[in-house]
Amino acid sequence: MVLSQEVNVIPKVVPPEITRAQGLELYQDMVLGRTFEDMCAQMYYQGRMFGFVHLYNGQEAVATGCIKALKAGDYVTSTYRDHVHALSQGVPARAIMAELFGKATGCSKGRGGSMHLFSAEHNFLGGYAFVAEGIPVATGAAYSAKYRGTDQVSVNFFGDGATNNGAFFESLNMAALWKLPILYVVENNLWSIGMQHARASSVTEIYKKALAFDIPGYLVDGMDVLAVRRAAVTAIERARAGEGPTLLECTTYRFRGHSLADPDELRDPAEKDLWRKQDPIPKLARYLVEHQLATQDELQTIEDDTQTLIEDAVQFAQDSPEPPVDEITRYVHAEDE
Amino acid sequence: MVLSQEVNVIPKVVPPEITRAQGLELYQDMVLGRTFEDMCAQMYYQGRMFGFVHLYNGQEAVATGCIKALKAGDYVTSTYRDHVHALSQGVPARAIMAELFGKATGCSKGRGGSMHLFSAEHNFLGGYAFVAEGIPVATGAAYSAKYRGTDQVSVNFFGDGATNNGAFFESLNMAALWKLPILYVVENNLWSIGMQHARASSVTEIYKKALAFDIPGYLVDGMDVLAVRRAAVTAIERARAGEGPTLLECTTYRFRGHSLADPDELRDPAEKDLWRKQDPIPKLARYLVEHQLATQDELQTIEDDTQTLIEDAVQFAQDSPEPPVDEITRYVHAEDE
Amino acid sequence: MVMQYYFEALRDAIYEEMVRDPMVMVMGEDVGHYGGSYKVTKDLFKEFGGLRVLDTPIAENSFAGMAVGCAMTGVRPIIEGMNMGFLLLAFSQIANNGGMLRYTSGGQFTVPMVVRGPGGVGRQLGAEHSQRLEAYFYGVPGLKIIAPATPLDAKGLLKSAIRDNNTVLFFEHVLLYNLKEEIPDGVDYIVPIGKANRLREGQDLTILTYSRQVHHCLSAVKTLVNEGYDPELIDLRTLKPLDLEMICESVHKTHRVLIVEEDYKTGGIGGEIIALLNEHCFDDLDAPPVRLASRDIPTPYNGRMEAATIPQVADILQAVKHLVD
Amino acid sequence: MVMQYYFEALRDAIYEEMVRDPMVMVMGEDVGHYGGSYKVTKDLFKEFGGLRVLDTPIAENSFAGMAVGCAMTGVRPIIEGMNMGFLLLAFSQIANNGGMLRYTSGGQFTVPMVVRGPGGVGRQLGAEHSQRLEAYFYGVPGLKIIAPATPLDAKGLLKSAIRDNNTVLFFEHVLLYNLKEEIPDGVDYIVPIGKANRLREGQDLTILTYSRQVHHCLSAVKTLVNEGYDPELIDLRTLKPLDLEMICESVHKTHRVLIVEEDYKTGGIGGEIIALLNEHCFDDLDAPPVRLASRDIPTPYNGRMEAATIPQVADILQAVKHLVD
Ligand SMILES: Cc1ncc(C[n+]2csc(CCOP(=O)(O)OP(=O)(O)O)c2C)c(N)n1
Ligand SMILES: Cc1ncc(C[n+]2csc(CCOP(=O)(O)OP(=O)(O)O)c2C)c(N)n1
Ligand SMILES: [Mg+2]
Ligand SMILES: [Mg+2]
Repeated sequence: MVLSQEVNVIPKVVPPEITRAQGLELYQDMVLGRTFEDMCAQMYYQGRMFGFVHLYNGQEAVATGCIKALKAGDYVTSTYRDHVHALSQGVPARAIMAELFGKATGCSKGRGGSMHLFSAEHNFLGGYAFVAEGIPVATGAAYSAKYRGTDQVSVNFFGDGATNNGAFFESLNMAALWKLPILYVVENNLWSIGMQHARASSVTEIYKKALAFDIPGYLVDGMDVLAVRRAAVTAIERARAGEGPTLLECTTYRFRGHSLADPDELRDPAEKDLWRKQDPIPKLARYLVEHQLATQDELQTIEDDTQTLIEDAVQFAQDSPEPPVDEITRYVHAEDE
Repeated sequence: MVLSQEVNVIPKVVPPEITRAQGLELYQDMVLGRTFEDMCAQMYYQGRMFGFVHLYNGQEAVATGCIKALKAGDYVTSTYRDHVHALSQGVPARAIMAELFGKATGCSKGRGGSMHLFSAEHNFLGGYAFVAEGIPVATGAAYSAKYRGTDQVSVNFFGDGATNNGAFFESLNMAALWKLPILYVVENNLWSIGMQHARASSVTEIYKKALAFDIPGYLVDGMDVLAVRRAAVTAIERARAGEGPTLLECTTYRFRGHSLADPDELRDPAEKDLWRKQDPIPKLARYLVEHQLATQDELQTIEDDTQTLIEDAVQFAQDSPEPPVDEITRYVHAEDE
Repeated sequence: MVMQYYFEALRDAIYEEMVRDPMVMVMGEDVGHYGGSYKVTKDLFKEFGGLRVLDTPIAENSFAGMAVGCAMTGVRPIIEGMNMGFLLLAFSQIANNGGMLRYTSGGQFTVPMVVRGPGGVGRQLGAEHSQRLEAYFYGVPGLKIIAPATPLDAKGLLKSAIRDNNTVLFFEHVLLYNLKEEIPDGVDYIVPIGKANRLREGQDLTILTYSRQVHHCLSAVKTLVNEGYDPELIDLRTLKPLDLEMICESVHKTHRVLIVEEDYKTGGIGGEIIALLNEHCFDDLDAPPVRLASRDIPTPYNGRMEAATIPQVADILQAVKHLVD
Repeated sequence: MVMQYYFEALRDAIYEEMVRDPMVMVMGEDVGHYGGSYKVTKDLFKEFGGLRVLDTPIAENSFAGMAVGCAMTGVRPIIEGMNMGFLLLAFSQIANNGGMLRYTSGGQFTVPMVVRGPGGVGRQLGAEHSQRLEAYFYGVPGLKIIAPATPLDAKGLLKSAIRDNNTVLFFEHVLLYNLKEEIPDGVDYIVPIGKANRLREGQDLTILTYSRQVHHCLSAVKTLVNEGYDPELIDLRTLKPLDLEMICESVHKTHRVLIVEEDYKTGGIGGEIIALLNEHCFDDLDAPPVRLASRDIPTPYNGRMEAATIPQVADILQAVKHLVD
């Protein structure tokens, strides 16, 4: 009796699949990504940042869901849209912002820029400016882990457009052949600049291409950080157990143009609206509050703290020195320390 | 009664799927390929032919089965293992042998050699010496047919090894997207030089990879010219009807080493024996005789005539002049006629 | 006459050639609906449809190979490299087939295709987007290579390239697209491949340059002339084949040469030109020819460092004075 | 001392380095079970297993990229291009990442990989299998480029390349694999990168060459000496960085230069060398340096035409006499 009464008072939600600490970490990480990118847009339009800058707004659940499921020592490899992957992997906002300002304190010492972020300390193996270029590199890091007998896992992010490139198929085949510890994470945001996914891929379900290589392929709601996390955890376990690669297709959307230089005229406003409603950040907020893992106030505090952190990053970047022009040839060769 | 009696006298074979003329054509074509290649081996070992020479022995059913199902004007594109595709497409044995001898009368005027046979007259778009290099080119010829509004079909031959190369996947995707009139014919002879197919491809059933692009893929007994022909006819019809590409995986085997320079030490003699028993030429001979489409004598005559033709080709090649060395720069540019 | 941007002049060249010859088509990433990253193919899709203005997947190796197959069979494709650097992925198709197939086929096939797009150092685009491939491809036999500096040349040379029956690499410069110039209206404006352009006659030295550096040289020349120097300035325009005749003629007169190029110094076009000068007019040289070129380093993102990698007007002034004085 | 073929010397170099450093591995097509198309990796698979001697699918672009990822994370891969020409397909990975990644990463990562395999004109292998990529890659910043002519140099330089922390392109020559030479036994035989080798001292002129052409030059020199000439012969061995010191020192003495190279004349290494000579020792030059190089055409299959595309001993003799007399 007492028991059944007790049962009745339990709120009618499924028990949360994450702890409070985990939930706050995920939230904090997504907010970090979003706030950082919004600041980049400001800096770019103010003319304090140059080059091609590709923002990640809208896709945060993918980076956060995957990377926060990793262990220290695991590898992350990205594309030109790399700021947020780097942030999630632990590269400080200061170091990234400073890089975008071209400063000596930047994570690539001002030499790389937005599309070439690197951090050896965080096993962040880089942004790769050519589409699909990072796929074989990440595969190599997985090979290396196996070679060296570590249990490191390699996670590689790339877009739907990259899945029409030969390097994608070549790499999946090799990873499957040698059972490499790697996650291929497709951020299917439906567009490659102005090219719709369906006009570029004869089969739009990317996860199904894993079949051609006998790799598990999953379709994941990339606007739901918990769904991404679940899939990532499974794939990471598989990788760490030596069972080989996994392909995760995360459906997602970029809330901004392809880069800050893109007029973004081709995407239907209705399509944009539809996806904006799926924003992964408020979605997680609702979940956390509903499951009483956090209060709205706590979340607000995270947002405020993050804003402060990003402002600090800008200040840091701003105050940092430029790399001395007379060191321009430094780092061309391995001999130059 | 009479009827049923008559039925009884009909031999217990399925009615032949080809006419006598077709049967003889297929036989003649396979014998042509075989005899030509055997002669190449002789010439090479006698030091009258140089470079890398890749023979086609054992695989004849694929070239013959596909190419003899084409119409005049259709395109054929091959690899470095290209002699027999060229022959089936109608390039005279004389012109090919002369090319292998490096003569001015060769189908590439002595400039191409074994891996670079071409014949504009026969819409033979070339041997391509890099693995998978011809796949996009053949895809382009199919695009061109569509562009020009002709009903030409493009057929492209390549090996199992090529199906691990990015160009294979990239091209299949594009052909599917634009419904190009093309047959991708994989000659799966189980080996890429010394690399076993199963060690190179995580999924060995190549035809299944067509699924990743929503293309029909068929597994075909590549040692049976009629089976190949059947599949080719279906695929060609589809292509000509504007319905798009088809992938044909023809299982086959090369009876010789990868090239005449290959010691061929890795393939198991038992494996070789097994496949030799599947030799497509005697197999078709049996079929023709069994179905009373030809007599043994007639087939013998074909063989003898072919031998004569090939000997004539050697004589022609032998007697032909070398291209004048002072014309060495001719054909570098389109301006040089 | 009509005032046009470099990108508009290019677009008009393509448009006019597409009207003129139904076999001319465009293919590449975002050349259709999007109109090209630098708007060079803007609205051509609307005019000519998707078959003639083909949006391709991101598969440079294979769409370049497709263009080869098209070109062998009667179509005349213009490939756009969204950035020419990406065509490193198509090196094999461009070199083996664009460059060599006519020869290996004994002259039976031609590969009339144009490979065009932006190259050069832009504004902090980073190392991979700031490449200059003209030198990497320079040795490939059979190719022609063009790098126009002005809207007028862009138009006239692109039309020539489209009509040429060889594979032509056509390097635009990412920082020239918004350059304006008067373009003759309603005429079939053609600039022949292989002819350099003498922008200024002079006696003191010969400056050889191409693409964006033409403009750096023009401003340097202005200053120099004000200061009493008399330089001769030649825009090479076509890098391969070089207009050796005009080059030698000029050097015969001036006896001194400065080459200003944005590609890397090491292995660059300048080295080839100096070798040719040594071969063809060594005795005319009163001083060693000088190369002003990019530093041999990947292009750094940082703006000041980036500027320091490529020749600047001040460098040109200094080099000229050093050579002449 | 032990008499060894060039291919055996290469194999020993790899073997010794694999024993010395467990992070050294080999990857490529048929390097394992098959032992390499030219037997350079013969039986290494048996000794070191499939993880360290990795047979890859035919996917040059991606296995090169894999090697980059390995090299960034502690492994030291040696890639074999079954023929170096095939690595045109990996141009982007080799250039962008092998050449530039250390720089773009601000020095955080190194890419210690060796890219080796046969190049050059063989015996009627046709255009695509006769390529010489040293010039195409020459301008790429960050790369080192080696082309050994002898078994001894092959061994000593390959060991250096494997230990080098940069990406090194190592061009073997398809017609040198069966060249024999005595190799010191049981010693760690090393030849430093960047040092040329003066094969003969002389006063009349400096012959600069590399790879297979070294042997053509050696026989020409023999004849020349018999006829009373006194040529200096330098085997460059490392093409990038060049041993400019030895080159200039020699030219300072001889005042005349002949460059003998098998790559195409246009855009070849020779042009770069001449430009450097102009820059560094113009006043030492009594005559224009001469390039003997391959004709600017795809390598024809026909044997006599093929022979006519590359420099032959008679050409060298003629060029030397023309320069000196
Ligand atoms: C090899 C190469 N080709 C083309 C480009 C130009 N480009 C940059 S991003 C992009 C679209 C990529 O789309 P997708 O892979 O879906 O990633 P997304 O940008 O949507 O995240 C293109 C074509 C490039 N950077 N590299
Ligand atoms: C791009 C490229 N890589 C490697 C080679 C060397 N090679 C020539 S044939 C071959 C094996 C190809 O095997 P497969 O595709 O199965 O065709 P097969 O020879 O069995 O007919 C290799 C690796 C090449 N020619 N081109
Ligand atoms: Mg996308
Ligand atoms: Mg095979």
